[in-house]
Amino acid sequence: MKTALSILTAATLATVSAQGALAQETVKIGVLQSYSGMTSLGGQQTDFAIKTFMQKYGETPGGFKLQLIRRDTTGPNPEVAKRLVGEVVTREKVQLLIGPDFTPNTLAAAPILTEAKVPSFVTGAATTGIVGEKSPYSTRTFFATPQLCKPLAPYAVKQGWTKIFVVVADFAPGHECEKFFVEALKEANGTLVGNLRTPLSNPEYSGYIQRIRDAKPDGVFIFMPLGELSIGIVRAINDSGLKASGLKIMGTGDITDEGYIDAVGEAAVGVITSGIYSTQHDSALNKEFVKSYTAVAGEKNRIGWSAVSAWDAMRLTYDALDAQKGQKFDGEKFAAFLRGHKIESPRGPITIDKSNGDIIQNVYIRRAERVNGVLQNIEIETFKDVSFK
Amino acid sequence: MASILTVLFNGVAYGFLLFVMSVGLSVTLGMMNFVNLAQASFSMLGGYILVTAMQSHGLPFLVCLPIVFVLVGAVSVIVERLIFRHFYKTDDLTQVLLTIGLVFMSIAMATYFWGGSYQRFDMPSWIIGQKEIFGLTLETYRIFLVGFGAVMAVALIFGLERTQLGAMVRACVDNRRVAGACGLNTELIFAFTFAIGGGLAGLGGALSANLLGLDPNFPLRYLVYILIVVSVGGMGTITGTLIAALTLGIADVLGKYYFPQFGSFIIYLLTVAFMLWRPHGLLGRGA
Amino acid sequence: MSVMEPAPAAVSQSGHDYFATLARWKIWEILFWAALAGCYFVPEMDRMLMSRVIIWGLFAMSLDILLGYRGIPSLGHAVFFGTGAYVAGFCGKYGWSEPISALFFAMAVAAALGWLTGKLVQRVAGVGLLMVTLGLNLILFDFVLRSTDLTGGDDGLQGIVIAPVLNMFRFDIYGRTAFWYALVVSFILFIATRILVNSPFGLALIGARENPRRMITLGAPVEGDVSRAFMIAAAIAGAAGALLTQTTQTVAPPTLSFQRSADVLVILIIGGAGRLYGGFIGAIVFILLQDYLSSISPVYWYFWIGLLLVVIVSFFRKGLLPSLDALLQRFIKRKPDAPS
Amino acid sequence: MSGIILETRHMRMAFGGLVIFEGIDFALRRGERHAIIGPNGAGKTTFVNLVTGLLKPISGTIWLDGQDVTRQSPQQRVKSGLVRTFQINSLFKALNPLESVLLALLERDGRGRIAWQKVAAEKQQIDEAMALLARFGLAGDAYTLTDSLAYGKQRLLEIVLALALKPKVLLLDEPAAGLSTQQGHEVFSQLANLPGDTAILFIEHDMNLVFQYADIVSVFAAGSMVLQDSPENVRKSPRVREVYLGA
Repeated sequence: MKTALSILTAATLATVSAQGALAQETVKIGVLQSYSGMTSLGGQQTDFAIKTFMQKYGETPGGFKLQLIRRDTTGPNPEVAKRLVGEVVTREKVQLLIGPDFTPNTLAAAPILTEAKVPSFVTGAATTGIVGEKSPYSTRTFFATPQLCKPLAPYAVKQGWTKIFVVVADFAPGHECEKFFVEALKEANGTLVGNLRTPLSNPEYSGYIQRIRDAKPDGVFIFMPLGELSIGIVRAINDSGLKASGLKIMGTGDITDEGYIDAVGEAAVGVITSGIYSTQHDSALNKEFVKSYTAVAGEKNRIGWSAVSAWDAMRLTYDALDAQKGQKFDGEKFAAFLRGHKIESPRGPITIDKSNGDIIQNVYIRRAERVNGVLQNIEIETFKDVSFK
Repeated sequence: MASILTVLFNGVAYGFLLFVMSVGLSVTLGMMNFVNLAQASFSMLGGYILVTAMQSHGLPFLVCLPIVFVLVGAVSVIVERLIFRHFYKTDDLTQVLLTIGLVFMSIAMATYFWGGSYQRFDMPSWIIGQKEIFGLTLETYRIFLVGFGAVMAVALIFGLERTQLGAMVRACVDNRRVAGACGLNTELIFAFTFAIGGGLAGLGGALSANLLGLDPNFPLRYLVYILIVVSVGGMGTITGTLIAALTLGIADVLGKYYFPQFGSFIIYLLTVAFMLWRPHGLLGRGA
Repeated sequence: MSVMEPAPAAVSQSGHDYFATLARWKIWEILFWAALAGCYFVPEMDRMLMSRVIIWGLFAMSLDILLGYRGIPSLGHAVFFGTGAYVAGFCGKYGWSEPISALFFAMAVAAALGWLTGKLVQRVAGVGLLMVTLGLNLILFDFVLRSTDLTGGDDGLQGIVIAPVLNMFRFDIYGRTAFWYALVVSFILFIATRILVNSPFGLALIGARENPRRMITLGAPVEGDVSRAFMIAAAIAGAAGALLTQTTQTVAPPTLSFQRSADVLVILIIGGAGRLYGGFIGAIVFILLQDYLSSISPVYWYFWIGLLLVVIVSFFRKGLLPSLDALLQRFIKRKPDAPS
Repeated sequence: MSGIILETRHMRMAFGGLVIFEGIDFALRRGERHAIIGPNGAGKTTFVNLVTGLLKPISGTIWLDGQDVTRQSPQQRVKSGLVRTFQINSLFKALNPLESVLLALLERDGRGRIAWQKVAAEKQQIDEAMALLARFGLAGDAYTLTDSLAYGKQRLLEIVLALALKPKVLLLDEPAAGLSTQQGHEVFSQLANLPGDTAILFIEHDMNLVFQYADIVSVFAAGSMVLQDSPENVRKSPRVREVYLGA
């Protein structure tokens, strides 16, 4: 009798736990970022942001258990990225992807993600036309080049800085940014007094600086998306005395990225940039975000855009998973849910475009200043709901 | 006119920057015939020691430089005693592989100890800004670099290349047994040369890192430049390294000023042409 | 022949046997290729990774012709790999989607570039050669990266379409076609290379590696042979590059970066130069370890790769294959074959 | 006479400021066994290097079989039958004697660029290589690495490599250097068996070998040819004694 009872109990327990297991379906998320080499900061920030988010909002959104699978894309290396995407999709059977970072990697991954119907978050690639167009299941939480490269042109002209010199890194993103900025400058009736494309591997700027000096511009617009290039050129302009003589230094937020603004040092003070996020953004959510992120990552690791993009990717993931509560995970529904979805991000409000999953967000004009001795990007003007086109 | 002279001066300054970065490798390669790519890691270490001494301990810049020289020199002797000395007789490729392995390890170690991001240098105020000299506005740090590099070059050429010590080191490298028999302590001389080479690499790192930005990938990013300067100059000659560094520095800056559309081509093309013209370098001793 | 005394038939016969034995397929060679093919059937095997290993092995083998057999180190071998990769990419982009003919075309272009490079460097040796090849590599990389309109620059070439192999096997995301395509092409090129190194020309390359001055006094066109060796090595490297493009349908500047030239040299040295299999062994060790390390320790895997290099040059001076071979020889105590 | 096969006309050579040859005229006849002797530094090896094309003369011409070869590459001269050995062994260390000799034979027969066939298919050359090795007593060492051969055998291989090319003119730079007296004689008696029209020019320090095997002897000193005569006359010449002892 006793035995029969215990068997019965065991069977009941088994059923209950089986139901529990159903409720606790595991969703595997591939995190494909650069963790090594020159671009490793992105990967680090992504990890910190995900960790912070999960500590704060729990690990079972919508009753799904999350499992993270990390891989190192090593930088813009589509061959590696494509293989890794293939590997995590076919062998690890991930159902969601945060990454891969960089445009070439995103492009290489798209066919696999389309074929396998795996939703992905573009958290580190900015080229236009690479989101919905390439994979219908992708969503961008980063930014699109025009959002960053256009607004500074009208802003500069409004300030009376009409003669602009453009310096970009000599590779595809640089060429794209140059195009958008020059277009916007023309629309705003500014004058392009010269432009330069500088090599990606370049320890010496003085020859270029002299050219800028010769052209006598009011301001210089810079696009240098790598740490050592940003440090190099901003310091070179400062050291040459051009900044002291009144030249306005402008650029995309890369040149005063929180990740290395301390290394740019005093030269960064007064530099005007366009950006999607600053730790100084004035909102309750951001203050909360900065506090909890810093608790996880430490003071030394400052918050960059990769962190915010990963954070928002997690926010969107949690929202979409909550919407599928009690059901089996469905990638297509997941992607569809995000279209037109609107959230409050630490950077301000963002909207995922209905038609193609790209991002619509505020773009801020910021000035680098010392706040309590620490270099910060202070938001001084806001362009609202800027399109990705 | 003034702008041409300024550009020229900047080229010379860049040349001296290349010189201080490469001279460490030039010494070990020239004197010891040892292909030590890890010199680039010693440079990085020099940069990090400078950061730590200046930022964390508040030591003045000029005090830090000798500290960097001594500490990196000491570290390189330790590495020499532990690892390099077992590889003196191996071929170039083995040495390249060994030392590039060490470079990889050093990158990971730097990430571990100092983090992956770029370091902050607060240079003293006397060295930033510009100075008026002969009607030209020149950057103070570049003037410092030219002066420092020139003193270093003179000291090395007359102190290492043309002295008893230089001859002794060469004798040891050319024939260890005979040199030993002549009463030279080869082990000590090798260690000493390594200390100088490493110390110089450290100094080069300290002087360039605050200008170029310092992160764990520093060695890989600038290794190619160091290789180019040393091989164009010719193995085994500090004078050659100096001439090559200045030539390439001036050519690069002038090229970027007059033909900005060519980017890095000029320095690479120049390297290929030089090496085809003189495969052993400008002042190389030949095989 | 008048002054020649006829050699005893037995002596003469032993000479024929010697060369026949050298060229004969060994048991372990057959096992090696069978094992490589067998990887396909191992459940849970990452076939894309395996095809990558095979392609790197082929690439390293092409460098072996130069370094192992002719004794020329090159720091710019990725130039040929990248050329093959981009040519295959352009073919796929502009409508020539049939992979096998495109592969041949890529090989031909790479071979032409190799021949020219050989012409340029045939009088240069040592450090000069290293720096010239490195310089050429940097120039080409810079060119490809900057020419956004032509090559897509950093984003890589877009819109590459590769037709199914033999009109039957589509390149799928599971890497089934990629695996067999890479393996079969590599095996065919391996056989061709194997014939080459066992041929009179192969012997002439080894002779010039050992003593170029003596080869000249034997009347050998040593400088021309440098061009020929470069041409052949470049063709095979180009094939490896084309394979990578076709199996992944992507090509971007990293395929011809200096980093890649350095990696392939490392792979060859790890495996052991001058053994024909050194490249494949090195690729298996290096790529698999790199993959494994970067997945367990994404941030610090550089350290372990560096340590691997240090350990290998410390304890396996001539690379894994020769060291293991020597160990084996000592173990079974039989007369060693003359290495060639 | 049957005619001159190798000739230099006013050949002048200098390294930087150091003049080696002021302008040397030299002739070697078909089938001749010609020795060059002279003290160290007389320019004997430089002479061989010039004639074979490893060095280029500053002025003057070099004629081989009636053709001006001054501008020809070393390889072209080898193809025309001008072959040399080195004073210091210059061999293929990681190859064995069979492979080394086969290399020479394949180059001679123009088969060295064949890349699509196994070496084993070159049956005729393999037979010939084995026969050559057997003739010089190296058959037993055919499969031993050259590097681990005894010095005497390496010296023999040095000569076998040259002979394999079936030269018209053979230049031997101290072929007996480092060999025992008996080994030296063995080498030279083998050389005596070469076809009668093969001209041999050899530099040698061992006067016994010179006087026994040479038809004619040239004496070099300080960059010029001081005497050219039969062995007997050279032996008696006071000039030669002066050259070796005096100055």
